[in-house]
Amino acid sequence: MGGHEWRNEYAKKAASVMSEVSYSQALNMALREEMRRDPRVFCLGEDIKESTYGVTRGLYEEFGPRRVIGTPISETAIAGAALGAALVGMRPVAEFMYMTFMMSAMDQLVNQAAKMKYMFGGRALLPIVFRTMAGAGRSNAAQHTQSLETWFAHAPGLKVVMPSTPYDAKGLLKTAIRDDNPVIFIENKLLYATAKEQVPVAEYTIPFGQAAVRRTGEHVTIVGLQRMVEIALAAAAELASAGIEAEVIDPRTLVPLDLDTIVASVQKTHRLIVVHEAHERMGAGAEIIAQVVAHAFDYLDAPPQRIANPNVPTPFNRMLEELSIPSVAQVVAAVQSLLS
Amino acid sequence: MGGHEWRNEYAKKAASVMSEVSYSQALNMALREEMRRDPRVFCLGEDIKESTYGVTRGLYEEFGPRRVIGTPISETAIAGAALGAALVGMRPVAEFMYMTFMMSAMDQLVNQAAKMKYMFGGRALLPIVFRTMAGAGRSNAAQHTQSLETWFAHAPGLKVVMPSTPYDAKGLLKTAIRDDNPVIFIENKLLYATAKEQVPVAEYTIPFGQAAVRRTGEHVTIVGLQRMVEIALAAAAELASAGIEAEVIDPRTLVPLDLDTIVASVQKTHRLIVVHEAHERMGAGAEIIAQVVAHAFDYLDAPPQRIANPNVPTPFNRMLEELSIPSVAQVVAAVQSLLS
Amino acid sequence: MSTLPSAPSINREGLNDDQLRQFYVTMLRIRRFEEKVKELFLDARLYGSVHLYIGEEAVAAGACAALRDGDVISSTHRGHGHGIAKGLELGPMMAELMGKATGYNFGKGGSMHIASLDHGMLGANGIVAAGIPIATGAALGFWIRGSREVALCFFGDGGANHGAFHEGINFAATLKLPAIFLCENNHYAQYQPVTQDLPVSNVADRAAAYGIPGVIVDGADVLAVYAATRRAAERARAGEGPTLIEAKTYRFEGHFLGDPESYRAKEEVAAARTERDPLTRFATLLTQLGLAGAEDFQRYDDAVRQEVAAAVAFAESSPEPSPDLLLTDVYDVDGRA
Amino acid sequence: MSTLPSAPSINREGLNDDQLRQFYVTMLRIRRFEEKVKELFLDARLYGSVHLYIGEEAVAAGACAALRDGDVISSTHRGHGHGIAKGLELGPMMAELMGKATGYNFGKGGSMHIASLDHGMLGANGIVAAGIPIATGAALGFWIRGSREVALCFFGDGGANHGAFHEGINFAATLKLPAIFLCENNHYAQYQPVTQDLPVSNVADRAAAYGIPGVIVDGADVLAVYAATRRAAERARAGEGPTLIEAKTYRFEGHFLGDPESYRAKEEVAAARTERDPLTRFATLLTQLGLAGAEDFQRYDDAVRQEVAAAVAFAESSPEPSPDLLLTDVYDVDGRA
Ligand SMILES: Cc1ncc(C[n+]2csc(CCOP(=O)(O)OP(=O)(O)O)c2C)c(N)n1
Ligand SMILES: Cc1ncc(C[n+]2csc(CCOP(=O)(O)OP(=O)(O)O)c2C)c(N)n1
Ligand SMILES: [Mg+2]
Ligand SMILES: [Mg+2]
Repeated sequence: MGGHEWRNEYAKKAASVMSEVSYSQALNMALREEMRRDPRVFCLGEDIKESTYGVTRGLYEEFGPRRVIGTPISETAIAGAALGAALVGMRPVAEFMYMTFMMSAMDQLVNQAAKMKYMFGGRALLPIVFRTMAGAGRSNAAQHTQSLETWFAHAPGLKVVMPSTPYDAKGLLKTAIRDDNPVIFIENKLLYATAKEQVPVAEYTIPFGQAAVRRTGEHVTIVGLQRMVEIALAAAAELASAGIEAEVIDPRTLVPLDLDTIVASVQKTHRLIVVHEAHERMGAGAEIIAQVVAHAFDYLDAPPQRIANPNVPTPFNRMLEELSIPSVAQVVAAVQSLLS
Repeated sequence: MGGHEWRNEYAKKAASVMSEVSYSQALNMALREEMRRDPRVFCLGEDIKESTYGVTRGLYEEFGPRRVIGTPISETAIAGAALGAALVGMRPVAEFMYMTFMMSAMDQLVNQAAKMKYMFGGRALLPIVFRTMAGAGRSNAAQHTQSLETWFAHAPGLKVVMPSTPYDAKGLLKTAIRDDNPVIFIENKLLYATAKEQVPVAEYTIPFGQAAVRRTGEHVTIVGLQRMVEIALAAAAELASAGIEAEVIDPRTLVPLDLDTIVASVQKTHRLIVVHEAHERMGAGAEIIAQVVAHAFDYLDAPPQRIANPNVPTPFNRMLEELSIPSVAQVVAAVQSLLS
Repeated sequence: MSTLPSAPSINREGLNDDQLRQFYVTMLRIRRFEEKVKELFLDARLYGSVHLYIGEEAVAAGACAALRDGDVISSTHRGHGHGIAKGLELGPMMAELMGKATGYNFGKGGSMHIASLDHGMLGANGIVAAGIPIATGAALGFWIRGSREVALCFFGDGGANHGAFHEGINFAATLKLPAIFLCENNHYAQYQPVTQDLPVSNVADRAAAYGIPGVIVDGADVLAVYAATRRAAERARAGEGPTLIEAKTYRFEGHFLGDPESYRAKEEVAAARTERDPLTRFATLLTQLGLAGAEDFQRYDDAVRQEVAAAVAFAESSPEPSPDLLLTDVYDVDGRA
Repeated sequence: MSTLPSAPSINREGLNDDQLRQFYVTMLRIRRFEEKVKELFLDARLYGSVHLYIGEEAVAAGACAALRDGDVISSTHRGHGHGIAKGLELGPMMAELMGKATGYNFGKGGSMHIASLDHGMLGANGIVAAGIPIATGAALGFWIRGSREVALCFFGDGGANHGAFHEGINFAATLKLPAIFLCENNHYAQYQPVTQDLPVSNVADRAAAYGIPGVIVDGADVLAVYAATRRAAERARAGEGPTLIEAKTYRFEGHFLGDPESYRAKEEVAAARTERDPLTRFATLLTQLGLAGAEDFQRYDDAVRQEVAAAVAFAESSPEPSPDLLLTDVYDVDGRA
């Protein structure tokens, strides 16, 4: 069956069919659908044939060695090759196993990919997805644990996507692949296996720059990034039993950022807490607070707070590591202090 | 004359003697003094023998090829070699000509140097200075113009120093060389030649984490980073003629940050503006605002503001470039709007 | 340095008379363009970081002539010659150097970032060696599609010491991608003589580390560069993988406009100008072959000078980019930062 | 694969009987340690990303024996064997693997970051090839001081494709630094066979790109590794610069604990275990030389097993690091983040 017929059939069958999938399976669905849909889409990376976390599993078998390319341990070459391929009309999806490995490729990612369109006066399309995995919690220690969304959000020309659920993972990855800009697509170590939900088997995409309100409430706004949405929701559940209603917002994309949704929420709740796994200093929490303060200053009843990694590399010891990750208890305590 | 005698003599003669020097000459003095003082101090980099901007000029002639080492165009090797040398007891000063070139060395700078002490449980001294040059304004275009202090301030384990005057350049560089931690020492393209002042010929150092209040005032606090201190002072002068007294604070070091001085100022002025050349999004302005809001919320009469690069790569065209750099007019207008 | 081939024994590489003459004109176009750029810079009619290609013209001219439409190049900070040889027009190039709205990059790139994807010019590059993985990527794109284009990357001797060189070439070699890595060894990386940074005699010696051919050519001999590139391109199109070509060349001017050149002897430069000028050399050859005489050369020069003058006039009379452009082109579609 | 030398013709490299026996004991110490680590991991008494060195013991044991006190090594994610061979104690190593406060890194590093500067062990490393420029830097430090120490870097075949390999070795070669680059070619980089990523037959072939000697040794032959490293160290101490040694070896276990090993045939692993076990091989040699018999081997094994058991007991009875440690050691002196 050729790609086209297959697609029609698939679409017919799939309409309204849901399937319970994990976060990594959802990503796999997105890649498969997009690779079937557009022959210009291809994957490259160090681990993509075997795929330790399952995201690219089975793609090599379906699409073969020219669409699923295992590379040497050469992050600069991976990023540069993705960029060069995009310049001749391809739509690469490059994988960096751990986000820290992107440090080996920053020149190609930022001096080249992020700036190129601008430097060329707009005369280039750069439809590249740089997939990677961040987050803490798996005892990988400091060189395999770091959430670097700040670096990329600080590089104009890149979009930064951080899905927190299987549904979003699929829909946002499809949008990323169809976007004509370089996208840093950040997945999460723990969510791969732990996050599971019903996801449409059929085609859907999720636009960038639209936050999801995961829970509504009127007393405090909690913005959580990626896995911290879970933490925020757990804290909200706990707070609810004490009569405190927290609104939990998942920005889904950091660049572009849906500030309107956050500001509207703060205008209602008058209080803001941002929770993320990245280091606090220069983290996205600072940016979100600075923007909310600029746009909703008069609505704030208390100083916005941040809960984040306390500016330390991630320790190996699992108890210490756990202490370095924002906890439900921290969020609950912060809300209580904000309201007191 | 051996190093020791020389030093005594030098100290005697130099006491209280001042000399009018440029920013790059002041840096040169610091390097020379520290290299004479401590045989473990050495310099390496791509341009350090000839030294386009004069910072390392004459050092090769004085200290020879084992203390002033010209390297291949290999930023990863430069950073890694500095780190390795520090591990065996040396005190390297590594140069990256333009700050953007550090993107080629991020793994050694952040995965290795920044995290190493922590990963080793504290059992390592890493007395390394990574010198580089940032700032805009010289028509170098996007790949040679970017202020990346955010990235490094977001990497626990690194200190981040940004001198704005010749006096500070000398005193802070000496402190950086004597510090037992990796220090990102950011110099400024334009200040090299334009900033000149009387600097003591004798020994002095400037502690990290002590902001300088460059001008006192009671109506608004302007925090400026590096060359933006000049812009802030020019704006303050202009505002003074309209009866507005701005307090201008130069943090001098971003990590550690002298928050107390900033907070005390805001508690007096009730208004804050942060000015920097880096991109606004995720810039140091956000961090400073988030911290000030956390510590002086009740003192603020208006939302703190940022003036920064408007999230664009730096354009080549000099008029466009100029538009991308915070201007005196922008600062003046921001102050006026804050006070209105 | 190779001695001049005597006229009768020359291998024309299948090129006809006009094609041979065209080499000369391309080199001359680069030379006069660069001379004018220097003049304008010294007159403060042009600004920025400018690295001249004078002395190295045969490399770009020979290499690009061996490429076809659809083939692409990636380039360096010293990229004017590459652009001209790949067919970019002098007017928009000069306008870009002046930061004008009519430049290839609307004035937002300048000398180190000139690009024209329509011409297969994937960009000059301010970062040493960064064009190498990019060329590998273009070649990867061709290989995935199974099309027959080739990607050629110019880079300097200094670039051969950067990690991007190693990773980019190695990756291309593992997949036998249709790429050509052309090192312009002009004997200096900024102020450092190549002997100081390169612990082997030739950059081409490094080809063996990737299992690909390493070819050394006289970079002052446009035909030699053409021949080596053509063979590399054939190899690439045949699916046999990349080639590393090292063209031994010399830059007659400083590293950038403003370089005091304290690191090399004036005599060394003077000798190169006399003995290794690719234009003089090729003019002699054309004369020996009877393909051009004094009048022809005069005619070429007049035409090229006019072309350059027209480019300057175009650029100088062009408008500055509108201030709005500061915020555009960061992203596609929404277009704003 | 080299065949076993027959007893009479063996070159003892000037080593006495005890030194030869010591090779065996070191390898055995690594083997038993790693076996125990695997067991503990499968029992969930130890956690983290763990990469075992089983099968490769001769490389670390041979190489480190050729070093002196004061010499340093940098290592990889697969670093337990390097640490043991460099003289680190099993107790604090095991404690570090368990994240305990008595570990070399106070439990803050874990398997991939074990370091002990007192022993000249500059750290295992979670980043492929990152130890290479670090070793270059240590060698640079020695060279600046004019002292006679040597820095040796272990790295894998996969690491030879990273930019840090190129830059680190090239820089060391330009200054003739006292460095030894020792590639442990175990034929796989994670799941990729070396043949897929390396377009040449040997990593050592790359030495020519830096004008330094490239030496291939049988990584299952501890004496061969020792001999090659000793010669490289002599060269380095004599100011003649770095050497690239490639030890052909094989890992008997998966890439990490948990690897399903779908990328290689069980038979291949079984064959290696039979034919290329460095311990069996060296035991045979010691027996042939009359330096050890069955009882001795039993005695060694008992002693080493006891040592490992003591290390486990030490580690398991050690306290977890205090929560305060989360915020210390980010910076020196002020000590807090
Ligand atoms: C990664 C990086 N490091 C340093 C520089 C600064 N720089 C610009 S050109 C140059 C020398 C390049 O030498 P080579 O590659 O031989 O090219 P050439 O200038 O001789 O044409 C250097 C060091 C840079 N642009 N990029
Ligand atoms: C820069 C970087 N890229 C990728 C990885 C992930 N990774 C860890 S080990 C490994 C394979 C290493 O292979 P090799 O160098 O041959 O060492 P071996 O595991 O065989 O000992 C990879 C890809 C990493 N740690 N660092
Ligand atoms: Mg050169
Ligand atoms: Mg391996």
